Amino acid sequence: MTLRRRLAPALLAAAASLPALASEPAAGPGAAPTPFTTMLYVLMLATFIGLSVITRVSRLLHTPLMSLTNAISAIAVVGSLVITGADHPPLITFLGAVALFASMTNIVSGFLITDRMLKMFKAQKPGGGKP
Amino acid sequence: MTLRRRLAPALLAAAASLPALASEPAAGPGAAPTPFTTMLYVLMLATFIGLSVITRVSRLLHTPLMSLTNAISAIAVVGSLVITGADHPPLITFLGAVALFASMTNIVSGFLITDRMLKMFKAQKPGGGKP
Amino acid sequence: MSGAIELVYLVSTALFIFSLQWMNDPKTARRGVGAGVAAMAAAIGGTLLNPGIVNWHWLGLAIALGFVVGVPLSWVPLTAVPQRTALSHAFGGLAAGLVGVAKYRLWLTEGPENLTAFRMTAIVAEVILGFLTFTGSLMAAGKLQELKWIPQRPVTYPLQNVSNLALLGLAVLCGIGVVWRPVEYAWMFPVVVALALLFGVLLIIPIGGADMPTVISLLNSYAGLSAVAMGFVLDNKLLITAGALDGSSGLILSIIMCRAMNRSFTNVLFGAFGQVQARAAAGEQKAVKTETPEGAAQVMEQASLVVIVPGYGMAVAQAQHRVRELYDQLTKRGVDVRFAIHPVAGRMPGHMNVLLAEAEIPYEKLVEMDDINHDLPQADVVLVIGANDVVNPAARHDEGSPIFGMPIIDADKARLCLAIKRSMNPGFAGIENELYTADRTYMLFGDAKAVLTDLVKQLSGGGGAH
Amino acid sequence: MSGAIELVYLVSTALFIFSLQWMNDPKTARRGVGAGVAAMAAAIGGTLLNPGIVNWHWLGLAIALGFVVGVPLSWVPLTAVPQRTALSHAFGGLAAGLVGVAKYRLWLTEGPENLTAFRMTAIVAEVILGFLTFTGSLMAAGKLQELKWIPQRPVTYPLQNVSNLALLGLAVLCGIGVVWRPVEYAWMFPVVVALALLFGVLLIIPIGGADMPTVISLLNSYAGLSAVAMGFVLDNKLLITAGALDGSSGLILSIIMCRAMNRSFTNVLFGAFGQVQARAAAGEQKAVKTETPEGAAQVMEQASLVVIVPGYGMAVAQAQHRVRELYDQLTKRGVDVRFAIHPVAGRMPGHMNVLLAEAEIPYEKLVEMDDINHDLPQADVVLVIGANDVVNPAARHDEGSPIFGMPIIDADKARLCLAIKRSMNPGFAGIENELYTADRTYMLFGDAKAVLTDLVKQLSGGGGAH
Ligand SMILES: NC(=O)c1ccc[n+]([C@@H]2O[C@H](COP(=O)([O-])OP(=O)(O)OC[C@H]3O[C@@H](n4cnc5c(N)ncnc54)[C@H](OP(=O)(O)O)[C@@H]3O)[C@@H](O)[C@H]2O)c1
Ligand SMILES: NC(=O)c1ccc[n+]([C@@H]2O[C@H](COP(=O)([O-])OP(=O)(O)OC[C@H]3O[C@@H](n4cnc5c(N)ncnc54)[C@H](OP(=O)(O)O)[C@@H]3O)[C@@H](O)[C@H]2O)c1
Repeated sequence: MTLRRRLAPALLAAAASLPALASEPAAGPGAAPTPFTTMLYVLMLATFIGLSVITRVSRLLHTPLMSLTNAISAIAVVGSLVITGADHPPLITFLGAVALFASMTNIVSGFLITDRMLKMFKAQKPGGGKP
Repeated sequence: MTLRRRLAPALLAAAASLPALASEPAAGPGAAPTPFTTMLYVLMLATFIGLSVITRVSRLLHTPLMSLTNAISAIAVVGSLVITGADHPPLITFLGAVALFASMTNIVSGFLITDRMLKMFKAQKPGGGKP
Repeated sequence: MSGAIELVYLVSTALFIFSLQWMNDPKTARRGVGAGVAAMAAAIGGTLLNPGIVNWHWLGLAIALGFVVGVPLSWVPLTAVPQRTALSHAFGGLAAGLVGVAKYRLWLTEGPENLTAFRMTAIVAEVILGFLTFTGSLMAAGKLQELKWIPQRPVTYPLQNVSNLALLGLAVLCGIGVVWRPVEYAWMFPVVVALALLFGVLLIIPIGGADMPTVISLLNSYAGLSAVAMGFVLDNKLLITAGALDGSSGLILSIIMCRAMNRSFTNVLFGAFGQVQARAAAGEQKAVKTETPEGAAQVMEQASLVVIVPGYGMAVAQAQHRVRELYDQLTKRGVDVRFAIHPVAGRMPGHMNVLLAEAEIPYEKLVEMDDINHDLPQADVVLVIGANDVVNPAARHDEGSPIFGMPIIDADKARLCLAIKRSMNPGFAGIENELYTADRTYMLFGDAKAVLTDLVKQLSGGGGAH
Repeated sequence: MSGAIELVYLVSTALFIFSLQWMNDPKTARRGVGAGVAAMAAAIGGTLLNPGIVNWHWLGLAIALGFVVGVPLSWVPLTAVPQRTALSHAFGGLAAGLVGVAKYRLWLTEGPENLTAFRMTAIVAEVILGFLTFTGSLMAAGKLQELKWIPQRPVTYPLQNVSNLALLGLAVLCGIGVVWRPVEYAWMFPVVVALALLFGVLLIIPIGGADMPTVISLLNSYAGLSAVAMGFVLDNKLLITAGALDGSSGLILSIIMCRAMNRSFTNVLFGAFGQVQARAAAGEQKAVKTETPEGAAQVMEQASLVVIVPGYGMAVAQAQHRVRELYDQLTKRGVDVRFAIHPVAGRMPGHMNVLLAEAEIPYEKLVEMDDINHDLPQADVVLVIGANDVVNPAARHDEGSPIFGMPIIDADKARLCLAIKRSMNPGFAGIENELYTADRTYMLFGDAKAVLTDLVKQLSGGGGAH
């Protein structure tokens, strides 16, 4: 039983703007993929935001910033979930699972260590306790 | 002879992502209008940019800023052009033309006066000439 | 083809963003305008690539007229900038509104199937915002221009705010009606338009003339929002983005103004400010000391640091060039002259900066409030030129005062204070200013321009310059 | 349904942006992490709303494993943070690459009509970026961990850069092949993958161990870009946005580092830095004056302003807690102690800040280079702890020096300079440092931790504290 059959009903409903599955074969042309230019548009706006936000990050926090963005870059998890989760041939699912594992590792360790570092930054308080 | 007939061939080519005409009747569902959420997405990103950019405008230049954004808000010209330019019943065309006139006025006067004001801002130079 | 247009719009968007980014520094600001022009040109050019564009004669006509009216509009004197801005917000609102109406009529007649709930919502939003901006801005422009037949002071009547809001509510209700049944309830559409137009007028009536700048900025962001709505209607990302940029600009400027006046939006919009105080202003006058131009000139000559506090009065009197001459005379004598710029001095944000820049005073000399307040105690002389509320110490200590809590320039902390104004009349806030009756304050009564001319004559005579 | 997912993604995006915005101040930074976590949770949750998700057991397994490995990875000592970051870039790259491969295989077998040129281009970009980030980051992690079997010093051979670029070119060519004929030339796809993996390794080999941080940041932005590419493939705006945020962060950090080292990207990537200089380091040694802990302790006791310049050495010696004790001893005696933080002191941007924060030194005391350089001439004592290049005056005057033009901390301008290091060996740049042979400089040889322990003992003994 192919993916097409199983997903068909769901996809009819999900058509048009379900990003993750929109590109699944079953969706085909019906799902009206976002035009290239629109994605480019989003990319441009996002880059403007990124540059302006990052340049204003406090120099004190550049190391935590590295690990934070590190966790954020694990957004690839979205892709891994779709691949692993959908009903695909074992090989594909396996590849997806490895990717998912890798992304989750980054998310977990990235956020945890960032928070651990940030906990250390303390403002001056009268007689701040010694370690 | 309806708009539909005349524009049909052009629209077939223009389909999918021609924003201005995408919403013209002739385009109908064929033109796959951008999903609501996508526009919302663009709006959100743009707002982030707007807020961060504006807050960093020099206080010296708040008056020119007002007239500049004033010119920028005349972006409505895009809409007016589409309405006026396309082959529509006279009333519509007239409404469009008025809108176009109004927008053009803003664009022209807005940019001109902004530049006029900015020309005045001079840094200190040894013995800067009197008016 | 269509892809090409999209790319042109992409470039245009980027240019708009850069245009605003470059406004963060006077050095790059003019490049910013260039980018803005380029962006707008790209937007127009891209749109004209549409195969659907055929009515070239109409386009040409409207555009030509736009230039004919626009160019002269850009020659207005700087003191009239607020009115001009208001006026063009009116144009902007009109344009947005008309496009909304046109789209609706078009779809109604040629393809009702296009009137989806989403699009109708966007159209209604566009129309309401557009038309209320239109009439509202016209009123604002009128009040700023101080037209006879538009009352300056806030006009209030019982249940005013309630009835206004009721009106808006009605407009929204009808809007919902049209959204729900675009074809059957088509008759409601004109009603919405009419109510929006009316609401715009009523919204402004209760607001005092000097609150207009804040209102203008708000209307500016409305204009932006209506552009966004248009973007949703026409499925156009460029409109959405530019509109958002515009909207945030208006919003932030009005927030800055409210902060600097220590007032809330609601207070500005519904507070009928400057009305009660009008009576308060008619209070008895305390004893005031005056000073002659000669005396004033001498004091300033001997000073080592003179801080000049310009205000709305300087704008009214168009005295900025005289100020420049005074500045030259004093600096020639080695006096350190700085200008204390209050964010809401005058009637627009940054009003004083533009005027003084027009008089070619280097912008390094224009010091922001917080910075100058540090230096003021060391200042030998502070010269207040047609400023009032922004130097009113009551804002610091008098809980009762309507401007209490508004950050001010501490002119009263200087060793000596000279104040140029025509009378003891109050300023925008309509309240007494104890600074003018303080021991260390001496008044120079008269029109700012006249008084400054005397001062300069004294100095140039005394200093033997010219 | 689908709309719901889109809205969840919208919220997630906003949260990611706020998360980075709140990093602009230590006070709000932790809220930033919270927002980041929420954003990621939303992204995952939203995706799981997909009707297409069925393999729950696989998902559960992979996610569980992720936690099992991720949690311990977050316990690494702060000195190992660079390695950890590199390692997880490797994971990120791997994930992106694998998803790309999976999508391609999937479409190839189940629906070749989906392999549009646009999507194929995105896939190829994703795969190349992903896999080169993978191996590249692994190499970087290895060098930073100073693994035996990975050479620290840059390894170079003739035509290295040429051949590397040729390799990349070949990969791109094959990529174009697959894009052009996705089905017929399917065999080229594995070739692309292989070449990308190989290129990642070769790219890092010629780069010195201490240049890794810059490289890591670059790889960080590659990871971001591959996420963007994935977004294009999966038609997912959230991926595009988050990827772009990530990409710009990596880019900006590496630019900051290059500026602070006064070097260009090309120089970092292809300059084989730290190799030539290695020889230069073997120069003859000038006469150096040493100081005893006792002496040093006394001098600092009597000082009124002591500036501490920490460097990589403090990190290696894990001496930050001793530094804290020294700080306490001195402040107890009313000495004003400040820390001079060079942007590239240590081996990561902000490295020193984290270490000193770990030792609970209030961050107001951590002064940026430009600000502290004003105060240094007034400093009675500057104590250099395991820093070298960042205090090397050659950067100011010696055109010949490889670090000429790099902004430095003017330790040589203080009245007296005490320097803690184990030997006269050079630092990362591998060059002599005239500061240590200057008249006003006295060396305290030994491991930073040991020396500081002595100093603290002296002070606490002398001061009678503890
Ligand atoms: N800047 C903004 O964006 C903005 C926006 C909204 C509201 N406002 C309000 O506007 C006010 C601005 O404060 P301000 O101190 O600049 O102005 P002000 O408080 O309105 O005082 C202006 C003073 O100038 C004097 N004056 C008027 N014409 C003159 C002339 N020809 N020659 C000499 N003096 C003249 C007036 O006194 P005489 O009549 O005795 O001469 C008046 O007291 C603040 O209350 C602010 O909240 C500003
Ligand atoms: N921060 C970044 O992001 C980054 C990135 C790339 C490159 N870099 C480079 O890294 C360098 C950082 O400069 P830096 O001055 O911080 O470090 P450095 O120039 O590498 O010097 C570190 C010094 O610490 C001493 N040291 C090492 N271990 C020690 C220990 N256990 N106890 C005491 N002293 C010890 C070493 O001398 P002994 O061996 O004699 O003890 C060495 O001279 C700069 O050249 C910078 O360009 C930094």
